[in-house]
Amino acid sequence: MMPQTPMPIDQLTKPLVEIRDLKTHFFTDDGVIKAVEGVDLDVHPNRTLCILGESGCGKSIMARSILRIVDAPGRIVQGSITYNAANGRAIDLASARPGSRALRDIRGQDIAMIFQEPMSSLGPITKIGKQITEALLLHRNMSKPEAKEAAIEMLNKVGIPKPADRFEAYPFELSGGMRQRAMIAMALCCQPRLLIADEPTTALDVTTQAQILDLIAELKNELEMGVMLITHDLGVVAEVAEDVAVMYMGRVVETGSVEQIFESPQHPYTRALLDSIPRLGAPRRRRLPAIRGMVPHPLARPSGCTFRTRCDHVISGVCDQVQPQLAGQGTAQVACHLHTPSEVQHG
Amino acid sequence: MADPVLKVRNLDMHFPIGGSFFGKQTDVVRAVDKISFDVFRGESFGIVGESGSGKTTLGRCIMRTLDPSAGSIKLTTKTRPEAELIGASRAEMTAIWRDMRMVFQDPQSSLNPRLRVLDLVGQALQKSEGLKGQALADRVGDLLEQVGLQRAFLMRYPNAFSGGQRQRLGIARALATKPEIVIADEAVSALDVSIQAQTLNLMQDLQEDYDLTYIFIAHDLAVVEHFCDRVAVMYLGQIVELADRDTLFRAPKHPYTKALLDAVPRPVPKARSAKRVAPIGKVSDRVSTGCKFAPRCPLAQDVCWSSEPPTLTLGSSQLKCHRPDAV
Amino acid sequence: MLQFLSRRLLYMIPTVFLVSVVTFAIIQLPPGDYLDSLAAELSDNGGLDEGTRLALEAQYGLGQPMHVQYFKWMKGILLEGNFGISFEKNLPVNDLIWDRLGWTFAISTLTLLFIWIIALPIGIYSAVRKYSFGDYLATFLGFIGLAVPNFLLALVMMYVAFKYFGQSVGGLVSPQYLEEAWSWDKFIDLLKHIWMPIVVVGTSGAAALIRIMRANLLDELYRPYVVTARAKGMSEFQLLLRYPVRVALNPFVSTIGWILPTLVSGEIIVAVVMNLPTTGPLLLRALLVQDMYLAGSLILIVSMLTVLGTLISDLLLAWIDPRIRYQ
Amino acid sequence: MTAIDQPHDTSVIMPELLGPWALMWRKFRRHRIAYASLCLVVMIYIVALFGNFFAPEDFTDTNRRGIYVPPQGIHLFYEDKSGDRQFGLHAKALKMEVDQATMRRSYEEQSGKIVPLGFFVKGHSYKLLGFWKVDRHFFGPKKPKDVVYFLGSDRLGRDILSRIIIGTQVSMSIGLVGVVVSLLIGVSLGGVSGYYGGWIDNVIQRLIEFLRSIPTIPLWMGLAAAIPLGWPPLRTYFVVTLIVSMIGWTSLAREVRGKFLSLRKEDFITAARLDGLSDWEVIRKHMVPSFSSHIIASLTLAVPLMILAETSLSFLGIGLQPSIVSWGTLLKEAQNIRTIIEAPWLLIAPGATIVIAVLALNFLGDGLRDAADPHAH
Repeated sequence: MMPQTPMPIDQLTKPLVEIRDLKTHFFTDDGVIKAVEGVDLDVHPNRTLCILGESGCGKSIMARSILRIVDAPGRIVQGSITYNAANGRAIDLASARPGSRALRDIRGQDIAMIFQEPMSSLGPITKIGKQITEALLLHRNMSKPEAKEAAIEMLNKVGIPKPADRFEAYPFELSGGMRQRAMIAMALCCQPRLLIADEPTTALDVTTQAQILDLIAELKNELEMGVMLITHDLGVVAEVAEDVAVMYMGRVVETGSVEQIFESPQHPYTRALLDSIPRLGAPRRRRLPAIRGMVPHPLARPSGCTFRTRCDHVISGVCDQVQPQLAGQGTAQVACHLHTPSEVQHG
Repeated sequence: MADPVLKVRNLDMHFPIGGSFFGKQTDVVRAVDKISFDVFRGESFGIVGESGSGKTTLGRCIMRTLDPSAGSIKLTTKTRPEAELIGASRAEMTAIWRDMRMVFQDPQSSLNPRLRVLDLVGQALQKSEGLKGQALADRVGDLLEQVGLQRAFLMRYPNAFSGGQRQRLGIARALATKPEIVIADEAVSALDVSIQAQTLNLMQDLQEDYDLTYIFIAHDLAVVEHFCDRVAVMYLGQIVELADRDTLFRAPKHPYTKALLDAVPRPVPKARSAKRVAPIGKVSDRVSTGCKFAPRCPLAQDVCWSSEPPTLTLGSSQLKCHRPDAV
Repeated sequence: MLQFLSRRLLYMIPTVFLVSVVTFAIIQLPPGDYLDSLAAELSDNGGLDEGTRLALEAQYGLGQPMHVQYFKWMKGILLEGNFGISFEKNLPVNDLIWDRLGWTFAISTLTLLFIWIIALPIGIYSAVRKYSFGDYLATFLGFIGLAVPNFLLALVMMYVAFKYFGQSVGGLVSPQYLEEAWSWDKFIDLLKHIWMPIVVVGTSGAAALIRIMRANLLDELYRPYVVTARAKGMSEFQLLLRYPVRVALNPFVSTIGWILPTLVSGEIIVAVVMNLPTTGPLLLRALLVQDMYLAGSLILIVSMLTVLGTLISDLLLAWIDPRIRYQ
Repeated sequence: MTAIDQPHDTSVIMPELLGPWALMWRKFRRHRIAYASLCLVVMIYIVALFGNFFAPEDFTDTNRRGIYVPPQGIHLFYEDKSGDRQFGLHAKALKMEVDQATMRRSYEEQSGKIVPLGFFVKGHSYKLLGFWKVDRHFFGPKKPKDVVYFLGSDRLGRDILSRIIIGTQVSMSIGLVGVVVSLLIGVSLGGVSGYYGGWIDNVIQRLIEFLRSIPTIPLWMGLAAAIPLGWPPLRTYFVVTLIVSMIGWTSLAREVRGKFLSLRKEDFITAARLDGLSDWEVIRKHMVPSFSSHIIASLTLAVPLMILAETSLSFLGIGLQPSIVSWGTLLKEAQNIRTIIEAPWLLIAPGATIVIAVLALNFLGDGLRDAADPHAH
């Protein structure tokens, strides 16, 4: 058994966001793509939650569903996303009217988001400074000079040299790393309670990536905010995460603390994923133990457990019939028949 | 090992900047700056570096899809005596391209969506061996099976494949002419983690079957460590360190290599040391004299700013640094 | 910005030169010599005396090689502002054209404004409410607008105005004001007339611009930066105007470059139908009777002014879009 | 053999199994207006091809007693002599009356007198496709002597419908021929420009920029006015076509160049070269198929522009001259407001034909472009 880790989450504070049975589907000409298909997840304040998954697993769509910024033809078809506001009120974001005041007040102010492509995610012909002050003017009762001052301070805080000059710069005048810093400044200028970062370092070099990750971690501690970081990079997860959720084909297949996930992964997918990556400095292996096959086409979801087509531990008659549910004690949960007591006996 | 397939000497690739119809060319970018190295038969030679380091340009210069400004590239294959690639005619290059093939980064963009697999993979065979009809279909079918695809896919279009499958097509295509050397430019970086492992395994298996030499260009150090025998680290168009894998990854000698390795996130929780020595500044900081890495180097001294570092040989590694002892 | 401006001005030189050469070629195209036709014409009225003939030869270089004639013509224009004389009316071209050119450009500019005022909101609406009834309606009307030739629309509108509203048609003012000095009443009367050519000339341009605006905006609406702005908490309307519309405006502004020539073209042909006091009827008449210096001068000036318009649109574009300035 | 990871379940429904052309066609078919427009355009060209067969009258026949006849309707039921209602396609016979005071003509329907109409009737003889002498017509009065003006007649008593049908030949073919000329110039210059780049590209780009900055109508007017009036119709036709195609090629060349430039950077082009293909083979096998669909779409969109250009020039009297019948020269008849008020059909009939033809071509081109664009919204 794994060593007993102290219960890490302060049970007294409510989670920032509680996602229950969320389903976001895309209604395309060729059929319904179930990008998110029943996700349960809690995001806690002052903790970093990493969503780990390969491309197409729905991690990005899930995150966008929280802010209700999923583009058509995508739509939340089921489930709730409860945001527990600072004043104690609970708001269901999933059922809020699109474009409603309540939703817009939360966006940018309570929950902010940064994206993968720092170039295309910034307005191309609007000055950096203007894009930052915009959020301040929107959510804080500030005059323009005050907002400018605050924005420059924020630019300084995210490590942009000569912030007053950069305030007047256009995105294309900055390097990739600087752009991502500007994005972070923009997202954090209103001191949100939750920051969602969607692959924030994928487009960057490792050296820049290290700086950006450090920056996010630093600001997280300083502002005591929750961070939801979406990535496919196991290294990034191990470095920054406190909690981890692993997604596969629109579902969370395993959650746990970062130690639980990396030291004693339960789900065959998590285990296989950890096995299949080359590691720096590890003893050399002639071959990498790869996960066989490929992710099924989104229009042809396997019945039962979606991972069964690639799994080495399929229990016939069970895995292809019954969809496993997340279960487990405390924070470590896994959706796999191997770990459901009744099924283990079968196996 | 002492049988070089490829000898690169003093290779330069300069791109003009600021030139226009009326304006005068103001400067050049030295994308590849006096690079020399050997690639030995049967090895996997890795080239790593950040974006803008010139690693892709270097690959394209070797393939001669770009025309290098100066230098020499000599290719020796089993069947052919040493041939100089710089200045070779199109016809000579066409012959050389049969022995030296390329796998591209983006399998989507390197496969023409309007051609069937048969024509895409078989194109080189059509040209080099004049194969047609059933003979061609048989050969391409064999190739598909070798890369783990089905023979039945012959008549499909590339759109009908997933990313991983497309990269297998790209590999099959590269192997069609039974090459001796394959240049793989970020061949697995666009792939998902699980598919990446499959592809790396496949490439290693094929290396044995075909007695291949790989030039493996990548930015992912962990993948390079796993895959390559010798590795060259590039920074702003120069090779700053070249060593065999174990030396390079266990005991990096160049401050840049060290910084790069430090920056890689390890998939082990809390493995990160309290504060790493992260290079400051950005890659495009350029200096006119001295070491190109000086502006970002934590160990830079006056000599680093004033004179270009010499290329040193320490044991089996090659190093371009003034202070190899300081790391 | 200054550098950009000077570069644009430099680019204009070959264009302007080519325009003048083409115009000159047009002048030279009709078979025979002006002098011949002039002599033929004048001989009916008593003949052309040798002195006049020599004077004309000296002025236009008639009978001399082409390039000499061209330089004489250009010299007259550049140094003295002398565009030659109209053979038919026996008046300096200068006396005939400037009023009419003024009207042509007044109408073209007003039409441009009209097009923008119409196309911008409809284009935005069409893109934002894609596939709504309004979008389909706009698209359909746009297609009709593109399919109806200017002159046909002019004829239909004149017919409708005359038949159903009993309005006098043709000209820019009612006949009774033709010879009068400008007064308030005349201005009101002008407004009553001038809308018709503007609408007629502008329809197809507006239709084209609606489609362009719609396509451009659709390209921008789903860009990541729009999502960023949305995630910031901006209202849909606010973010629409501040981000995608601003970006989509770029190609819109650059359309001046090609829409201005079409507007001038349309104005010319509509003017013929509606009998407006602009360059159209004058040019047509000059061409039909082969009064080539008049025709050539008109084409030259109209083309020059459009080239200038294009320049202005480029500058406007650079002013809106910083990316172009910094190229 | 190497180890294989056999992919699973590849029988998944994937529309991409269709080839690119089949995909394009499927997408095009979904665009209903475009598909209908395609049918219409094909029909128009068929009418143009067999012009005389579809024209009820000889388009050159004048008739002094049929000047400015308004369009005559087609009726289905008539009363025969015994007063019974009978079914039969017919038109009412007209009688001209001249008001002696105002010298105005008017036409009255003669009650009881009908002109029976039918399909495949005998009429004036003509050469079908220029070879076979035939005298059958698709539709018209059953008795060859009768004349019916379905769309009215002009100042010489010529049948507008027949003239529009014959005019289709010139107007629609100018579009086609013009497009072919533009295609040749545009693709070769654009291709050279895009493939070789450098100073050649620069020169061609300046040339195109220049041509585009000149207002087209004055330029054409200048060029067209230089056509001697005495030239034979065929030569005039050809020169006008050339002038008209001046517009088409610049945008086409730009498009081809842009495609070449973006394709040249594509990995699959590099890959094809590395496979040992020569430059020419790369162009033929990889580049041309990649942009041919776009080119087809832009060509289709260029045809209506040329039709409009021809119409405008001929209308002004400096393009095709009246002995040639085209939609433009027909509209020339309706140049002044008086004529239009007296005989609005002179404007409406050819005008509507032009609008319908151009509309159909535009919808068709638009549909093709959408179908050709893999990233269409």
